[in-house]
Amino acid sequence: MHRFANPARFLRLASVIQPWTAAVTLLLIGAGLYFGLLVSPADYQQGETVRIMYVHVPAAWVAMAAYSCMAGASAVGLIWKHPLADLIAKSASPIGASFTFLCLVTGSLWGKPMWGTWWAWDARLTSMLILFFLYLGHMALLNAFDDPGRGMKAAAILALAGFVNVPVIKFSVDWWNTLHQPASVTRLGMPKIDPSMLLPLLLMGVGFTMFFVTVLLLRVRLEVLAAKIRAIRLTQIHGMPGADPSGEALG
Amino acid sequence: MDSLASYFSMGGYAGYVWSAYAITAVVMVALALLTWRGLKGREQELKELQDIIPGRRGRSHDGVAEKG
Amino acid sequence: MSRLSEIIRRDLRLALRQGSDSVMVVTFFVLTVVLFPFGLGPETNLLERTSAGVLWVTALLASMLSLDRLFLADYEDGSLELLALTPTALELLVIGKVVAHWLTTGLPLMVAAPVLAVLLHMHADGFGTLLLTMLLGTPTLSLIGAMGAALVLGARRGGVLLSLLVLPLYVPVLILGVGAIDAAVQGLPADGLLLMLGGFLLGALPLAPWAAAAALRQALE
Amino acid sequence: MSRLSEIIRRDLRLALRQGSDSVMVVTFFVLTVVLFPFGLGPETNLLERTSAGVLWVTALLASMLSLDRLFLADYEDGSLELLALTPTALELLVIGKVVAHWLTTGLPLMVAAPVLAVLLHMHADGFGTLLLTMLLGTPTLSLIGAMGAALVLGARRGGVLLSLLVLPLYVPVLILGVGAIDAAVQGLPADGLLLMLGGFLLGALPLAPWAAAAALRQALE
Amino acid sequence: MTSEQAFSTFTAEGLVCVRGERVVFTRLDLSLASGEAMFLLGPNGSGKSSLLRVLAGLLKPAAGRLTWNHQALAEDREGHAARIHYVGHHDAIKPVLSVMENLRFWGRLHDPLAGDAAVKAALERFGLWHLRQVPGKLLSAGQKRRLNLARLLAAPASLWLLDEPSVALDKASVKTLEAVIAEHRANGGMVILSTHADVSLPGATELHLDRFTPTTPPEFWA
Amino acid sequence: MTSEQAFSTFTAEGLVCVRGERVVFTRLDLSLASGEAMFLLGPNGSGKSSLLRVLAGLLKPAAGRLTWNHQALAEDREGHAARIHYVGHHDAIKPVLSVMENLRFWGRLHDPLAGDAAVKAALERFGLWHLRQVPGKLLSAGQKRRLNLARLLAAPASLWLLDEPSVALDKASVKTLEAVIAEHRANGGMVILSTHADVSLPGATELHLDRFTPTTPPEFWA
Ligand code: HEM
Ligand SMILES: Nc1ncnc2c1ncn2[C@@H]1O[C@H](COP(=O)(O)OP(=O)(O)OP(=O)(O)O)[C@@H](O)[C@H]1O
Ligand SMILES: Nc1ncnc2c1ncn2[C@@H]1O[C@H](COP(=O)(O)OP(=O)(O)OP(=O)(O)O)[C@@H](O)[C@H]1O
Ligand SMILES: [Mg+2]
Ligand SMILES: [Mg+2]
Repeated sequence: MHRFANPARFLRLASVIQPWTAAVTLLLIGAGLYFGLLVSPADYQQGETVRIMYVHVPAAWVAMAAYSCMAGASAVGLIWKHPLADLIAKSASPIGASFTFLCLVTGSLWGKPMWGTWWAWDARLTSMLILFFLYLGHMALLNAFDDPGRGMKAAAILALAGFVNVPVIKFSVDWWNTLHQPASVTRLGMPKIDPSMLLPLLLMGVGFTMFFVTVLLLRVRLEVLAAKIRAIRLTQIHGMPGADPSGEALG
Repeated sequence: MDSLASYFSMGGYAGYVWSAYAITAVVMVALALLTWRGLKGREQELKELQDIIPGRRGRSHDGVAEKG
Repeated sequence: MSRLSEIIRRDLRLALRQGSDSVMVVTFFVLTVVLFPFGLGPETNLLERTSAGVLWVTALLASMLSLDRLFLADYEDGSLELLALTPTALELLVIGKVVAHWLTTGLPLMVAAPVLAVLLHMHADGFGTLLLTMLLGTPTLSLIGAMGAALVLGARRGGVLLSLLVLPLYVPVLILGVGAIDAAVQGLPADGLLLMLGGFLLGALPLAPWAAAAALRQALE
Repeated sequence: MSRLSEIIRRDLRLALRQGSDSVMVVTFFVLTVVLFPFGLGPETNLLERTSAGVLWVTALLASMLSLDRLFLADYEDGSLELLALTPTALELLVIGKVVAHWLTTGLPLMVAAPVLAVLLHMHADGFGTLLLTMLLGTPTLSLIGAMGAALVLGARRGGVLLSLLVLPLYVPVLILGVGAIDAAVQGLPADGLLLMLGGFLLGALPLAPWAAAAALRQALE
Repeated sequence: MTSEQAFSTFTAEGLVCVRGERVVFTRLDLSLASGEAMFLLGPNGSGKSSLLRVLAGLLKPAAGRLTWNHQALAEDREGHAARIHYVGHHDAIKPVLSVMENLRFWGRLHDPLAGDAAVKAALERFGLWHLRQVPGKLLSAGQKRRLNLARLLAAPASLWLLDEPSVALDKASVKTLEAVIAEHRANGGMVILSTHADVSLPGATELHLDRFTPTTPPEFWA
Repeated sequence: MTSEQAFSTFTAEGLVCVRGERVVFTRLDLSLASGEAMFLLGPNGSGKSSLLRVLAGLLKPAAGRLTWNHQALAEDREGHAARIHYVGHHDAIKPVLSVMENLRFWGRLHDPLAGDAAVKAALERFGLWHLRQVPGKLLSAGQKRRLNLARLLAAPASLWLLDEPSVALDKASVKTLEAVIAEHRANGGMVILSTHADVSLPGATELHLDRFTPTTPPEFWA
């Protein structure tokens, strides 16, 4: 029965490191914006539109990282029944969905001037769209059951089964020749990208990741509190004689 | 002045570049704000609940832990 | 193994006797495709150009519509818990049900497709590819669908949720299927697309039964 | 009368809570229409010419798909016999269920139709007529459908039977609806076709509830 | 909520019931007056449920007639429906509606003027008041049955037709049911009840369905 | 068909069951050996059905462990399934399949080698042989239940978990059920059975579920 095993310790830990992650996030993104928008040159091929890269690519990274985090947490939750893992998985999906959305939108905004079309059924684009729907399905499934525990488990299974999509996104450009840019930063060996562009890209990448961590911690705290509130409501309803069962907790 | 205007025009692609940055900013700020507000709301709710039930304040942690 | 065949035979028998949704689905498929000329008017050119799309979209919908009852009937009448209590891996039972589902939906769709393609004036070069895409694509639809159907068992708004979960995963099959047929009609090579369809099937084959069985176990709690 | 509103309210509540098939149907409608551009390719001209047909065929199917559960859920859990035992004409109850069905399928279809018409690049002149045909046509679909659903209750092969019974009766609505829109787009008068659609509705209004109630009584024996 | 009712009688004469092309019982007579109760007994398949459905007007008898206060019921289906409560094998509980919503619907449908007070009293009587917010699907078997029985009190009706009402009930709930039936009879109501278990209804008559089975074997598919 | 079985024991230690985020029972122990029987008793909602589902392996307990011959069952779900028969509230009868087809399917699924002889014997034992061609939907409530119970004999299993098995059965069928259980126990089988009715199992122990309810009220929503 290690359900909610030591939420107090987690809450303490989270509130200690949170200010630091928040500060680092602001710093990195600020620097990234400075270098990306002001210092770095325009691309000789893509012109100024290359600046979209500094939000597009980090958003894509975080979208995939968030999904991996969610799948990992789901596995832990399913196998070891660790309650905190369930809550992490639950907290990760709205953040991941937001970044997937950003990646899709900024990609489209980049695609119109570069490829002349907002959208194409290219392998990477399609798999990214599916990632977005997986996030949506995850969130919908979580909330679709009267028993929150059931929703958590069903969503965990979906998250694990959907994980195959992540390597497909990552390697789709290598496996099929498509419209989309092949990997130039995140490949084995040296990145083949100019340092003046690499710097803001990396700054923004780490900054977005720290942003993810910060918001994730906040959301997990929120979920822990929500679970506590539910538990108190339940004991109120059936444990305390005379308490009026408001029924809200039964949802 | 001219260079500033040409900077903002982004080589003719201003609409694309700036809207990409704007959407990103809006989504990230909204995400952070909503989460923050949700957290504060829950904290408030929990405090009210524990205030209603005298004597539960100390017990609420193990109450959660034992509940399963 | 013999348990697998027992399940398949029972599900087939049920489908035949009560004309379960899966049989309805083929009727649905045929009727929809027949309705299209009514809706679009009988212009050969228009029909021909839309034929691959209409066939695949309808096949997709037909397959999806039969899903929400795939496990639901067994769940509601208590059969599912007994199935889960037979001394076999639940994954095997899921495979049995998927095979039965494919036999009652995918296979008839495949049989009906060429006939309907004639009705829609599809170009003769597309027929072989149409059949191939159906052969590779429809089992994937059944597999993914079984996973979705198991996940939403007992959920509120199961139906909507099911389509939300399953349709996005169906989209690649649709795109590859239509793409391959269009390529064949235009005399281009369709092998790459067909290979990808096959890859999809191979991926879904182990994954979907595992996920479905895990979800069913949760649903029975 | 207040019994009628009780039934309508209950069915609406059920539809909202469990996202019964009727809610799914709208999702289905939207998703299908959205899938079509994927299937057909995004050529404006092709889409425009097929838009009225696609919209009406899909609306028809959407409405039909929600039918087989219209009475089935109540039949299986024993609610239908209790409904038949309330001190009111069963016909009234049927009307209540039809109204609820229309509110949860027909009405949302009507609301979604113009949006989807934009997506399919329908000519602006067709919009008003599209709405009018939907307004006149969808209640007829619900009425005819209720009759079919009641007839097949308890019958073997309910699903197939249902579509075989209902679709032929739907075809006139389809043809009139598409015809009226096409006429409007081409600048021709559509009044005659619309009048016929209205006539259809007036005919179904007394006939369908009576037939459905009679069929339900049989099913409960 | 059941108020004093005028004295009434309910009779059936020469009922014949055919199901699935088989005669279940023939020439069955029964009669009941205000305040009386009757047990339907007999082995499985002897036609207890079928008889109750005939009496409720759900199933048309192949022959015979039903009367209420000596007036034939044949055509007045709705009038009859207003007088009866039927509790069958199915619980008619919607899984997504709460206990309260489930019961309120049936109460209002039976009697649009009935207020929430009757619903509340019914739930309290059957020990379900504290569960009123719980969705139907989370109920245990006995809780579902109690909710189904609560319909009896949510709107008044003279004749109760109960098909194995004590199934899944714990002993305390069976006692409640017996008390509720006794009150109903004291108010001039009638009860016809099929059962295999021991339910005590003082002064109730018994009807053995197997006596009306045609030809020899007790079950027809022989 | 049940042959002589080796002596076995089945135990549960410290079981805790949580449903819908609510603790139904805590720290429940039980143990059973070959030939023994146990009644689960308690009011509606006290967790009898939940306990049977835990014992069957359908529901994972929040804590505690199950053992068979002192070996933990936790992971060996399929091995456990081969040893048990579970009869729940639902009858799992397909309306369009005949009685014979329904039973044969479950028999074969449980034991692919079981022949039709066992199915036939089971049907005869529960008085359903003459109904073998009848589709499930034409059965009366008691006949359905008997068909569900016939699964017990259609394929052998050591441990029977029966959730209110006597519901809807007539008195003669209850006697049959009692005899069948007695034979099963004589052959070294075990039975755990929940009931509100009187079923006589000589020498059976009793487990009162309401004693394991945490906090005060017997129903959790109270
Ligand atoms: C909606 C359309 C688009 C989507 C869904 C999309 C998706 C992605 C994803 C998921 C990544 C991360 C890949 C990885 O880390 O390996 C990525 C990276 C990238 N994308 Fe896009 N993209 C889109 C449009 C575009 C366009 C139009 C361009 C430029 C013409 C572009 C250029 C890039 C570049 C340069 C990278 C970095 C590759 C690397 O260095 O690894 N993308 N995109
Ligand atoms: N699927 C479920 N999800 C959540 N809670 C449930 C579920 N089923 C039952 N419960 C709750 O669990 C408790 C125990 O239910 P259970 O069905 O085990 O009782 P029982 O002892 O079998 O009662 P009965 O005698 O009425 O059959 C009840 O309070 C019930 O409301
Ligand atoms: N829907 C039906 N159609 C045709 N025959 C039916 C139907 N339902 C029941 N029967 C048959 O009618 C006969 C009487 O059934 P009925 O349900 O009235 O029995 P019962 O006395 O209520 O039995 P039980 O004690 O098992 O509930 C049975 O032989 C049964 O097979
Ligand atoms: Mg009966
Ligand atoms: Mg129970």
